[in-house]
Amino acid sequence: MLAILKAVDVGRVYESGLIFKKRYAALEGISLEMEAGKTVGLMGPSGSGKTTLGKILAGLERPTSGRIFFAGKEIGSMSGRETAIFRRAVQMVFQDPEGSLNPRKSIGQSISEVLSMLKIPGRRWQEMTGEMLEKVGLSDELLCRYPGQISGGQCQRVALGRVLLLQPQAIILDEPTSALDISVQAQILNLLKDLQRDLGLAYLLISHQPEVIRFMAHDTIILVQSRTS
Amino acid sequence: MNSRRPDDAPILQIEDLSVSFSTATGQVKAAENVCFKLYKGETLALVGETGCGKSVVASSIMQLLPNNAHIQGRAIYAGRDLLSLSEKEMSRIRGSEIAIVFQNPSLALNPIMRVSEQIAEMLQVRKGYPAAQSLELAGEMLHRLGLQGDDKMRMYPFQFSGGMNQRVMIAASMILSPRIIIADEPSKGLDGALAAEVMAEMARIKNQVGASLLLITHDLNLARNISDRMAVMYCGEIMEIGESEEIFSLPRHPYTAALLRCLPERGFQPIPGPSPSMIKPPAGCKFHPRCPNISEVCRRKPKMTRVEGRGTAPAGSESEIREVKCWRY
Amino acid sequence: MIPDATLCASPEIMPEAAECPDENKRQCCKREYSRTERISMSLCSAREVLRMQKMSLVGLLLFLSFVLMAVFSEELAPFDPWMRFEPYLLPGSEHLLGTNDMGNDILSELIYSTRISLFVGFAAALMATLIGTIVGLLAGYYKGMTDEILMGITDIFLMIPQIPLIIVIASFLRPSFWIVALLMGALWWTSTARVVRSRTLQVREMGFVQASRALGFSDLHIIFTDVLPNTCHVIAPKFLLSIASAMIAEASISFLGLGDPTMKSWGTMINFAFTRGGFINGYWWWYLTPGLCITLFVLCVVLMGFAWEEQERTNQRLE
Amino acid sequence: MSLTAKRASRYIIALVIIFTLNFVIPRAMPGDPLTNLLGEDVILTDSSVIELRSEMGLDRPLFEQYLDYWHGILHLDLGYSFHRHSPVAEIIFARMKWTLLLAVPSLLTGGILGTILGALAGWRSANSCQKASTAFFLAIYCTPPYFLCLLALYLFSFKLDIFPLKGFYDTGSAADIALHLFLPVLVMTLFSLSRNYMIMRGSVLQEKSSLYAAFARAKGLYDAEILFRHVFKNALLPIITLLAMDFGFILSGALFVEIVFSMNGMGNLIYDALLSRDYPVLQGSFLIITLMVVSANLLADILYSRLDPRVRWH
Repeated sequence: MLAILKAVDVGRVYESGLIFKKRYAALEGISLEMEAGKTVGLMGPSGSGKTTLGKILAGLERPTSGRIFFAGKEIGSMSGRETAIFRRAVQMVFQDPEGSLNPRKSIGQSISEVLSMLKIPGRRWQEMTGEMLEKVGLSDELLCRYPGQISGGQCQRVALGRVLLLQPQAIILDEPTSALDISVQAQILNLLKDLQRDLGLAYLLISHQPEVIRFMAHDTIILVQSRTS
Repeated sequence: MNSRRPDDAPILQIEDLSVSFSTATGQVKAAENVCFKLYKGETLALVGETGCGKSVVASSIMQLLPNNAHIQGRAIYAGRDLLSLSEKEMSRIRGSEIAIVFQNPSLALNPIMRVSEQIAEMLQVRKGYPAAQSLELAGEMLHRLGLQGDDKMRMYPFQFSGGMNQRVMIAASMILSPRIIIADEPSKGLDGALAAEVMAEMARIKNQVGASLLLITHDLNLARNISDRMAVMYCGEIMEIGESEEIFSLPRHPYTAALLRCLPERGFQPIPGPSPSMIKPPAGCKFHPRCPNISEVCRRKPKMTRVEGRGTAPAGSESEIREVKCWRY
Repeated sequence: MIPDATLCASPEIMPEAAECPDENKRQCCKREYSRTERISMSLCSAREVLRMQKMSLVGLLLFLSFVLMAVFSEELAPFDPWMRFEPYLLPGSEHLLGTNDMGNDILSELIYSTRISLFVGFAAALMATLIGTIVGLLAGYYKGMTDEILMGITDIFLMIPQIPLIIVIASFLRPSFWIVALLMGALWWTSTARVVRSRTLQVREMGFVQASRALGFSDLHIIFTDVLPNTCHVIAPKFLLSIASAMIAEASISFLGLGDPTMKSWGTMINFAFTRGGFINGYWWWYLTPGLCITLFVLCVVLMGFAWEEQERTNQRLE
Repeated sequence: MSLTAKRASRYIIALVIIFTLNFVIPRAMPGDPLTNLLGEDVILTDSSVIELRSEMGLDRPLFEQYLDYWHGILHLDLGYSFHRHSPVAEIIFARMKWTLLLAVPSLLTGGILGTILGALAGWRSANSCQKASTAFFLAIYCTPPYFLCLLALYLFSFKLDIFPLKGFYDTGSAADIALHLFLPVLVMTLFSLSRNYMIMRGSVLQEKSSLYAAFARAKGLYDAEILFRHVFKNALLPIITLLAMDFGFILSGALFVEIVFSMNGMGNLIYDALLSRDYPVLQGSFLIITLMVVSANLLADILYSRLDPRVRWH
């Protein structure tokens, strides 16, 4: 089966300083494959470049070495249209659930801005919003609230729902539950599993908790501390 | 670990503590009728999820709450009610009798003061020790917590990692040998392994000086590992209190049971329903809207009830007591 | 209610928030109830909030009355400010605040002067805030080279002694309030830029900006709908404080006689009183009243600005 | 590039730009550059105009003029005032001591008292005594400095007749000078105090809610100890640069105070130059004030990096 997203020997080096450059390798030689309906678990101590790898796979950062393939095509050699499709198909969900929604926008606004970005006609908004809320297990009375008025778990559900509107094939989950209480963590993890089963999503789950990885992942990658050079 | 003898009187006794805050959105009931006793040398863990009011209990004991808090009840320490002391009297108790370790150590330390000075400060200010001697004692304390070397003494908090700062915080809290240490989410923000290490060191020093530890945490496994007894809070109330091992092996309250089922090793089974509002909490038992075995009686407020424990402590001692706030008992 | 409107840093200042007719949007501290611990450790007491509201209410009422005075000068002033009566009249029933050396009615002069003084203050502050916001947003959002260059320029502008420079430039040009306002606007934006930049630096690292970027929104969309609304609450008090310092500066420059002599502002009134012997002869009604007007107006603007900043501080503690 | 080099380059660039601005202004403004450079009321014959034009280099290319200008600046030559018939630099240096006599003591007392009182006001913001003092300093903060002088003169000289109304000249005895200096220094002190007060109060209010202050309380420190051992320095650090930036504003305030009290300092020099459109003096004064403000900023920068370990270790 063809991997949705494939990384081959990916590395990322950061440089600091204007004249005397210090080089810092955040990642070195990582290869992985993400397949539909499968979860790859990514573990490692803090500072080992887990988030950097996630961002590279989501197309938010460029690797300094190695190659990324989306649906068999290298992302560097893609046309503008293909890149847009790739950026839409691979999404990322971040750690801080309360921070992942603009506190000045109501939940409804946060959702409708995505719909308008997708150029979906206004008459279909209500229907699509309703569908999406149902998928992530929220009621529509939330739409008028602001992120500060809902709980961390609900925030994370909304963040997930916004991502789902783009109908992604792969989602990078960067510590999606580590800021949540264990009862909420259990809810979100089960939700993620259900979504994967229903929609055939590929996940890259970044977490520092071995139990979470064990519960979710089909495959596990463990990063070790990178070196400075 | 359990050095407590049955005839010991509690060192700290919290009676009917209720805390509420007036906010723009209404009266927030952060803690309601909280009662517990802390014995000499023991570790009591106050566990619960975010917003259950466990930190509020800790802060109100220390009188560290902002002035929009309304506090009722009593906190008896050495025959005096801490909640009625003046700021000046309380200052003499803080640090030297009861110390608190905050979460977020990198923000809780003064960013522009050397760590050694921050530890030694209280020795100089309160005990009148000369600077050199107090710095030496501070160095010793740091050494005991695993931070050796003169260079470490001269560092500033921004040069330390979170774990190192947590050790500095613990050293600063323990330098006056307090009789009670309150640790407010000491493991938050630290990696799992590091948190365990820091907590083990803390427990060791606590035993050396013979202090009692009130551990506030959301981390059930941490609580299980280092505490003797455990109190489970939900929505401002203590739902169940008893020996830690016993609570883990045989949870009596439906909430405790549900919470334990959420644990990774028990398969991440979520509790149905959303967390309750703190402004308009459910009437009666606060857990009843989410409770699997609800009955009509749950709409009324249950009382703390003693149930049979089967702990390791000798029969008839306080520690054997298991209390549950549920109509089923 | 009025105090809400001045204090709520949240939805009122962003136009698109008016969508939901829900009562939620009117809540000042629109935070989650269950996170009590954080609320408890941080929220200032309800009493304090009330006091702040009272303070800013007083400021707002004063402010509005000055604005009304500026708008309805013709209707409110008892006389034409250029009309000549008997000079040096003490305040009395005919001329409530007396007359000056030309026999102009001081009260009428005062009311008409409100216009120019407020105009200069507002125009300068508006321009300064606009420039400062744009510079701050760009520097903070794009970071790197853009930031270095923009902040370098800001630092240089910060070091120019503004009032002396305005004096020098204005001395070469024909006196005009337009030029004074323009110059002040061009020089006063630096502190706004700094504040907006540092807030933008914070906001851009927040999860929702990252999430927006990941979702594929354009930079422009992110800057205007994500970053700007979340910096508005630091811009607004800064705007009010810029009005205050622009007013003081205008009054100072006019005092030197660099204002337009054919138009009246509070500063020029004091200048005339000072240079035409009103001060030396002890005609206190001539120069004290415009001075008090300046102080009062600046005070009410500053009060509102501080109340707003205080509110912001409370919100920040919650974040 | 090291941080120090970056800072230094910033100051140098700032100075170069401001000095260049000073070169451009008279040449870019409407009117004859010669008039703009000499001053308006200078009456010249046609022959002397041509002579002066070539002497000032106005007939040469701009770039050469610019080099000349820098050559002059580096030799402390700020031009010649035809009004006063003496070099601008000399006039300014003669006047500057009076400005400094007024500004330095009031800036120092205002700075020290302002930060301490402001810190107290921020720390005990609920205390009614502090509220009253905040209201008082807020009112001063909102008043243009020259109006403050007028008020003070009205009160102390007209109504109470304690202090002399008119300025003093450099012939008086020390006691006489002190008597004349008292009121202006008082006003200046209040002015700079109120600004430092408000800035410091805000900073302490911000720091008050910080976690380290809470931890200091939890360690058992008394209220005042927390303020002066922990919060004060932390609150002062970020505003050192702010205070330096405010220095320009306060210095401008001093100019106005001098005008009202008819003191023989830079303020009145600028005022007179303004009335007679004596541009060389105006520009020279602007340059000197700029130099003072920039050096205040530099000083603040150095002080800041000394006091803040986070910068020191960078």
